[in-house]
Amino acid sequence: MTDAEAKDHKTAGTAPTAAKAQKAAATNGKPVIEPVKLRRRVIWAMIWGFVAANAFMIMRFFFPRTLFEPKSIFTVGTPPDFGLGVDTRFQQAYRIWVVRKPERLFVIYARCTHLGCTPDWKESENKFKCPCHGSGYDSDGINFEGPAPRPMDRAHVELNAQGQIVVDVNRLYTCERGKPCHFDDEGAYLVV
Amino acid sequence: MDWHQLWEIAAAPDNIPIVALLFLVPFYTWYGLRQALENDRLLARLESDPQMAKTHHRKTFPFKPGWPREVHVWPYLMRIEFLAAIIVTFILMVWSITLNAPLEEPANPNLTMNPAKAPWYFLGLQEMLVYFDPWIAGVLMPTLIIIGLMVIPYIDANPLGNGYYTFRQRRIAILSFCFGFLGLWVLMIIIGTFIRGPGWMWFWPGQTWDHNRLVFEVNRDLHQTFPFNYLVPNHWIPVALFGGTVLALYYLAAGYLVHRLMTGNEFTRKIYKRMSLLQYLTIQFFFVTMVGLPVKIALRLLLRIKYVWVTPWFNV
Amino acid sequence: MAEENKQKPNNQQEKKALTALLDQTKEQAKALKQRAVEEAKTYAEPEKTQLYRSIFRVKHDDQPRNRALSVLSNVFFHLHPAKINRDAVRYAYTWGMGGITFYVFLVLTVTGVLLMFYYHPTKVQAFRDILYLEHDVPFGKLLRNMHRWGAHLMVITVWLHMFRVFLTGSYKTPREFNWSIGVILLVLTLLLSFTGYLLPDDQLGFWAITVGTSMARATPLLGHEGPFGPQLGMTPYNDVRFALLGGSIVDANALLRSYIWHCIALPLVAAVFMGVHFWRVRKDGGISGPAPVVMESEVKEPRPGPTPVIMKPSGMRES
Amino acid sequence: MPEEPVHDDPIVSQSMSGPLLVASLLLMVSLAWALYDEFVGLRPWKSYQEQFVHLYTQYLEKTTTEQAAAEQALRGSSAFRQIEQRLKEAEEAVAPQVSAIDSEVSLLDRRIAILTDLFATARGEVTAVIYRAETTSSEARRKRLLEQAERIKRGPFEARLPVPDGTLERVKYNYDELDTEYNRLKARKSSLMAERVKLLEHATALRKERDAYIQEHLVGLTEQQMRALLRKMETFDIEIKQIHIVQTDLVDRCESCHLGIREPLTLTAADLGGEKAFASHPTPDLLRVHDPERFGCSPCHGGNGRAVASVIQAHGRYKHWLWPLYARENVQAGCQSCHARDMVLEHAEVLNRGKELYRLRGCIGCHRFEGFDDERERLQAARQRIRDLQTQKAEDQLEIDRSIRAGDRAATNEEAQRFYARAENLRVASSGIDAEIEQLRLRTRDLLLEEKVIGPNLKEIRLKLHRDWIPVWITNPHEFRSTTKMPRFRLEKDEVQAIAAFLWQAAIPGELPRQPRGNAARGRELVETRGCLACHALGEGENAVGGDFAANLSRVGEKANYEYLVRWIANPRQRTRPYCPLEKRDLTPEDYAKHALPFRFDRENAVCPNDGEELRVEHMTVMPILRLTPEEVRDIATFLMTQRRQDPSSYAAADYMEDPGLVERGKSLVRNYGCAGCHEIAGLEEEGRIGTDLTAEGAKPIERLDFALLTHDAKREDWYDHKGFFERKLSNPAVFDQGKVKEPLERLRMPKPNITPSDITALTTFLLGSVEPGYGFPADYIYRPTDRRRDIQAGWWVVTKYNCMGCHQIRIGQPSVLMTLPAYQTPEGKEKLPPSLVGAGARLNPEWLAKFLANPALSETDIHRNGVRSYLEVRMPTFGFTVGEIQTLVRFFGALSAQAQPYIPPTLEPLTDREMVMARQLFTHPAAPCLRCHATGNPVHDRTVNAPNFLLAKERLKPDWTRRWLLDPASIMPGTAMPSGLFRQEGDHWVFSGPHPESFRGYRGDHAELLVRYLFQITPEEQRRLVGQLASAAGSPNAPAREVARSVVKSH
Repeated sequence: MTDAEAKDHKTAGTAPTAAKAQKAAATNGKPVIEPVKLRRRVIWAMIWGFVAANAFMIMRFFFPRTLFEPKSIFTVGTPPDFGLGVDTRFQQAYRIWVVRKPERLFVIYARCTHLGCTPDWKESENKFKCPCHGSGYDSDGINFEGPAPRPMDRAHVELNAQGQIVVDVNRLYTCERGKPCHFDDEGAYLVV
Repeated sequence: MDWHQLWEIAAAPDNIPIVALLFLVPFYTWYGLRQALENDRLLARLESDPQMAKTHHRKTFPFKPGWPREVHVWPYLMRIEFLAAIIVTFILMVWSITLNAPLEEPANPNLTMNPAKAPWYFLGLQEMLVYFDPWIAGVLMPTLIIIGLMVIPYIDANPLGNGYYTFRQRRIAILSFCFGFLGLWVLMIIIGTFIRGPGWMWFWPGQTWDHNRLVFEVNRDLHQTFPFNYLVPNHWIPVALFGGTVLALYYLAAGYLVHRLMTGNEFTRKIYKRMSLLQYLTIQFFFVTMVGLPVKIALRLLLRIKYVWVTPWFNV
Repeated sequence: MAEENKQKPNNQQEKKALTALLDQTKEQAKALKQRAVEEAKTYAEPEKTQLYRSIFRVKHDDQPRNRALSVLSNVFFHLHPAKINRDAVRYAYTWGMGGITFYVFLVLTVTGVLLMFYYHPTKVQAFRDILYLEHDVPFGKLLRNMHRWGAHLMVITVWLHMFRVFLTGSYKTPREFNWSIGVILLVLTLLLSFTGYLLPDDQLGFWAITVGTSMARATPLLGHEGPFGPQLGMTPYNDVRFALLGGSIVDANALLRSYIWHCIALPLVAAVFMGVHFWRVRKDGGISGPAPVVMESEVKEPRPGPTPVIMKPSGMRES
Repeated sequence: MPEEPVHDDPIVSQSMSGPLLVASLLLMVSLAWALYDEFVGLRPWKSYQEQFVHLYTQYLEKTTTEQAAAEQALRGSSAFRQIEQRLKEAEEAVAPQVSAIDSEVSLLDRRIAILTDLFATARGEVTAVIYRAETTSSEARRKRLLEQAERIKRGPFEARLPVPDGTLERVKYNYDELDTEYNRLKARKSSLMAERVKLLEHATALRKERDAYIQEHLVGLTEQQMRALLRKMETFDIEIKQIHIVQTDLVDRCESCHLGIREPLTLTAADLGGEKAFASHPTPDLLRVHDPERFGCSPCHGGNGRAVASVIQAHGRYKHWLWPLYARENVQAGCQSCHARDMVLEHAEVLNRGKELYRLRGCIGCHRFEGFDDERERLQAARQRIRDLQTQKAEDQLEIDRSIRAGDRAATNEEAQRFYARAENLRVASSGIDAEIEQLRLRTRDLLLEEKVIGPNLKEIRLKLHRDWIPVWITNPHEFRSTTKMPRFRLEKDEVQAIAAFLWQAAIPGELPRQPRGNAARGRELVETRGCLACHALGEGENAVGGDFAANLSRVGEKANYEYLVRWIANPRQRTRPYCPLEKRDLTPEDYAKHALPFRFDRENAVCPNDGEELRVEHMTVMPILRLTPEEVRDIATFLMTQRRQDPSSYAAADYMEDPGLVERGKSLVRNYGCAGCHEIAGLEEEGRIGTDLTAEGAKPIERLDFALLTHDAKREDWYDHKGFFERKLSNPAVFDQGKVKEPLERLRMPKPNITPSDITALTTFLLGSVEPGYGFPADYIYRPTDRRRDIQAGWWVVTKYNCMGCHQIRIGQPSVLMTLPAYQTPEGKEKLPPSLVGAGARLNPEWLAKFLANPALSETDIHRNGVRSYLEVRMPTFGFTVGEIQTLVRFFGALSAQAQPYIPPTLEPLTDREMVMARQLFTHPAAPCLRCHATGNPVHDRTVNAPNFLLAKERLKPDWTRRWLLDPASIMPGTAMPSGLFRQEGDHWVFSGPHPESFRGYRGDHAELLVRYLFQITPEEQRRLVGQLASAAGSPNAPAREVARSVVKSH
């Protein structure tokens, strides 16, 4: 007897008919069981379906539709707000530095490429210094000392219709040694 | 007739269970009693016909010789439980989809809800607050109810009706339980939900729940009511004594009636004989106390009597 | 090998040996394939596999023995006996209320645990968390509703269960004690529902709890408004209500306390008592009926003299 | 164990798959339902967003093409071409150098990249070794390590660096060389970059100019910007859009559906397929001030910011949400909840109107409202303070004596000294107290004057009114005068009689001296020209002309007494008797006689002879003194007496008003209905307000608003909310007595206010927004202005109190009442209008302004005219402001035009003789003879002028403003008679546009400057002389002058 049939018995007893009764008589009283297979399969399918659906619901339950975390896309004012050099205004709020070079403006994502600490901007030495393992970056965020493997990543920047700078720290531009450098990609900087 | 009001109450999400109760309780009462009466009829037949009594399988359910007296739990019971589970789940889902669990204004201690009602299953007790001091309604009664329920098996000396529905063999037991469960518990809840409006005032169904409604009620203590106000000097000692006596009298009188009930016919006497003294007294106490509630309620609602027994420390 | 043969293409013997070798390997491959196929066939009947047996231990066909075993050997099912009174499966007798209550309790546990993932029992957040559940959390609303309505449903089913048990006199010997446990479970159910009431921290819950707990003020001796309470030095700050609320008013502490009671303390206690309840059901001889009716005439005379309740169950047929 | 089941056993043989199948089918259904609810049913915003993306994209595509076309046109324009051309040239000019730099830089970059690696590694190795050296303990080891470091440093470090020709050169460095080289290259690079920028400076500037050109000349967004928006739509993801303000934990998801609100272009419902929800915010300026990222939406608009399950939920329009979305017509209520202290608020006309009404219609008479007319409260506070100080002073005095005595008795000298010193200090302290008390006294005096009430003083009705008319009026004021502020009380006939009787008999008895009649026709003319109509109106209903700030003057003749009118018009503040707050009664001549004092009381003599308390010596009315001549006064009064429909004698005689028996009842009624809230009534002067305080009415729990028997109707008809309550209460206060059985005195006392539906909306808006701070929004959002803005706030209260806007324009675009009158619509009429005060703060010297406000005649003797614009018929009245009010106003005007406080006038160096001559020529230049239009104080001449006298300039004006005025008056005061374009710019300075007189040859100075300096030191003699010349140089008055000026402008 197959597994399926065994299951069938759990859900429903036998469904006798006159014919069955005779047959039973014929085969020395032993009942021949002919369950309504399709119906039972359907039922089980539905039950397991329901359970599966519930599993899915519970999974989904753990991913709320909104969060109250700081935004990863935000505006930081207009280009004229930034003088030449490194601007640390938004380090606290968004963990970025806005760097204004003579001809372009870009945003460095303040995360050391070594182990992800947040470096500090040392105005006097004109460099970023990582407190964790002493990686040093120049004002462009290019590493020149310490264990950092590559320059600090840069965040995506663009101007919106109101002319404000929109930063997106979800889209980072890297410049790894030996790999093509993305710092000059469209969106990695703004021309000012 | 203010149908809108009625609908408002009935449709309030938190009252749905009570509405359900309105249908479920009567149904199951009927369902159970029907079984009981069938069994009683069977019993009657058996008693009238000793021959049958010997052979009969003594159930109202059909039985043929050769049929197994016991069946496998798997699948015969399992499948029913399974079915039940599915149906309950279905009911619960539909209920939850169609009706939202209530969520009102953020809690605000400075703004009292009117009426402020306890969860529905405690409304019986809240209703009791009208007739009794909080320490009775809120503390003593629940305790007594719990204890009372717990001792039932130990005070019910009737060996019959164990494991089958019957009315004839357990008249007193069933009646008194129904009195307690249906009359004092479920009914009170229904009153608390549908009848008690703003200010915990009594609104007949279909009466508009008016926050500004004014009613005139003067509740006097028993000893102040005519003619006692002449008899009882207005000092706490005589007052307390008077109330105490009245209460004592009630217990005696009611106790006597209960006794008559318990020794009403020869069957009950038989059971009475089986009782130990302790059992007897416990039954008396709980029975009389239980009956005391409607008495007090009646006194309050009909005769506007506030307290029977007034002492400086507590009132009854 | 192949390489060798490349190096010396013109050597005959080598060739032969090689072909032989090739055939041999072919043979082996075929054999392997055969074996694989056969083994694969056996998986058509998973219940024969070692894995399956290790899990289910018994073969499930409807041999009476196995039917019994399938119940006995399953941790979830073995609450039941292997066999029961043929008529006990009739809804007309049990109303199924006990089972349903238990099932609803399980549902409540699951939904409750899930809700705990989003709920903070603090004055600031509680209410917002409910809004969050209702508007942002997928299925949050559904879960919350199921939990709430489930709680109400449970109260109802518990009552009906009690009602049934009384009507069938199932509390009688030998099930007296289990009835008492049942009563305790009833109380626990009410308390569970009651403590949950406050958690959304809205007007409804707040005032329900205020009204509910204010009765505790009047506890004799222990409440500051109860008889002899004041005489015993009870104030709003040291009486039983204070112990319940953790304050003289329903506030942050009350919220936290009812949370703990609702989510941890009471469920644990209830679970323990349920365990006992079910266990006793089995030990007291399964569910009470439907038993054959007994005629008055068949009631045995008790032995003369009073029969103390505590010692011997009063006049029950020893059969 | 019985074996196989028998087959006719129902239990064993029944199949249960049927029920199971049905049950599980149902289960499936419920499951499907649940899923639907989760993903569609409860998430309406999804469909909204899909719809928006679709519609908005369509819209953008349409408009983008249009914009593109417009932009192309611009790019085609010659101006743009020019710039582009210049840009191109500029770039080409420096192209070679730039490319050279670029190539070098790129080379440098590659070199640096390589060296960086090399250097970094080397440096790492060295520093590591040195560190070990530093930290090691054994000297030898240390030495060894240092040597090792040296060895490493010695290198050699090899690198293959690219060179310009593209090949690689092999270079060897030791550590230090490497270091220097590395740094050299970096330095070189940065210098090059700097150079590059320098080279391109000009080009960059041009590029900016070019882009700017498009921005300026293109209406709306550029094509590029539009494309950006379109891109946004392409990458739009459907999700809950929320504003979350962390500090206050505010969450608003409104923009999940209202997606167009903050779009940079203005979207109307029509643009987006008629979907209102998508339209952009009607007043973007407001969003600029209240950035949604900081304020969210719900703090202003109400609603449940977190809810997104359905529109009703989100708008909070359900039973259990306390802060529902404000209705469209009441939307400005949101402003009130933070700006309660602003009497006048930009963008909030409805709210402003509401507040105005609250005061004007006398709501304030019964209902206290924080900040409204709180003079009395402040008065009491001040008095209390005075009392406290006095007691303290007394104690000090005792202490002083005690210490002196102690000092006398002291054993040692030092001790004595100590005691005396102590006494000394106390004396100083108490003298300080005296100073404070003095200040407070002055303040109380001012407050007594500042406190005003809406209604007239009823102590004088016997002098003022026709007796039989009074009951008619009380019964139903609206019937007699449809526009009156007086509300209609629900009074029984007998109540009316009692009240009338009480008032009549409580009033001051007596007669006023007879006055001769005047000329009614002239009176009418005066009323129409002197500016009475800024507050009062003539004519009824449709043909009413004038303002609604004060009473409508038609039918005055039916009630008033001529003599009283004369007195009133001459000086409305004049009381018959002074009121003593301490004795709570009016003083009679006897009181003065007792102390052998003349019965004289005015601002100078405002002290009670009996107890030295500050007296109330003026009527509590805001009506000012118009400084009319006695004749004028009589003319006006006579005219007003003609304003009647029927003869006073036609009123039914009301002799019962003389019946003393009614007085007591009348008094209690008057008290009951709170008449004293708006009127001064004998014996009830100190009555408090009888109504509820409405400061936080909008936040009252709905349960506490008394809907009485209407509660259930309200719930059913869905107006069971604050809005519904206010609106019904205002339109008919009695409504909530409906069906109640009450004694007349128990009925709701609120009278029926005389207001239109739009007024009701305004008041409702005002009340809805009146909530205690922090109700429904974070408390720290409340507007707490600092100095300048606070001055403006404070100023508006005074300005509205005295209805300055009746005559003057103060906010840009706000018409004064006079401006709306027919008489002032013609060009000539416009010239007769009082000056606009927009920018007055920039124009006027504060000290002078203060002086002017105190006495607009600017003279003690010659007072029947305007101090500045004597040529205007409208008269700037004397409001009798208190010092406090004047300060407030001066600061207000200063703040309005962002002037620095306090004002320090710049010093203008005096003119040299040469400059004097030139300036005079300029001043009298035939092309623009200033004195043609400007007054000189010479009556003959002044009859023809329409501009102020220069002699005032020195004191009155601010030089910098004057200069700007000379350069371009039209831009400061559009439509002014002063001609523009008198000067034209030449390089960095301005020169006269007309033909230059001889003397100017070779003068490099600024002509306007010169003229200003002249004007600020012109003397009367000078002016007189010049006028003489002007007169001789015959020429008809101003019209030609203006012609000349115009011609000049044209020639320019």
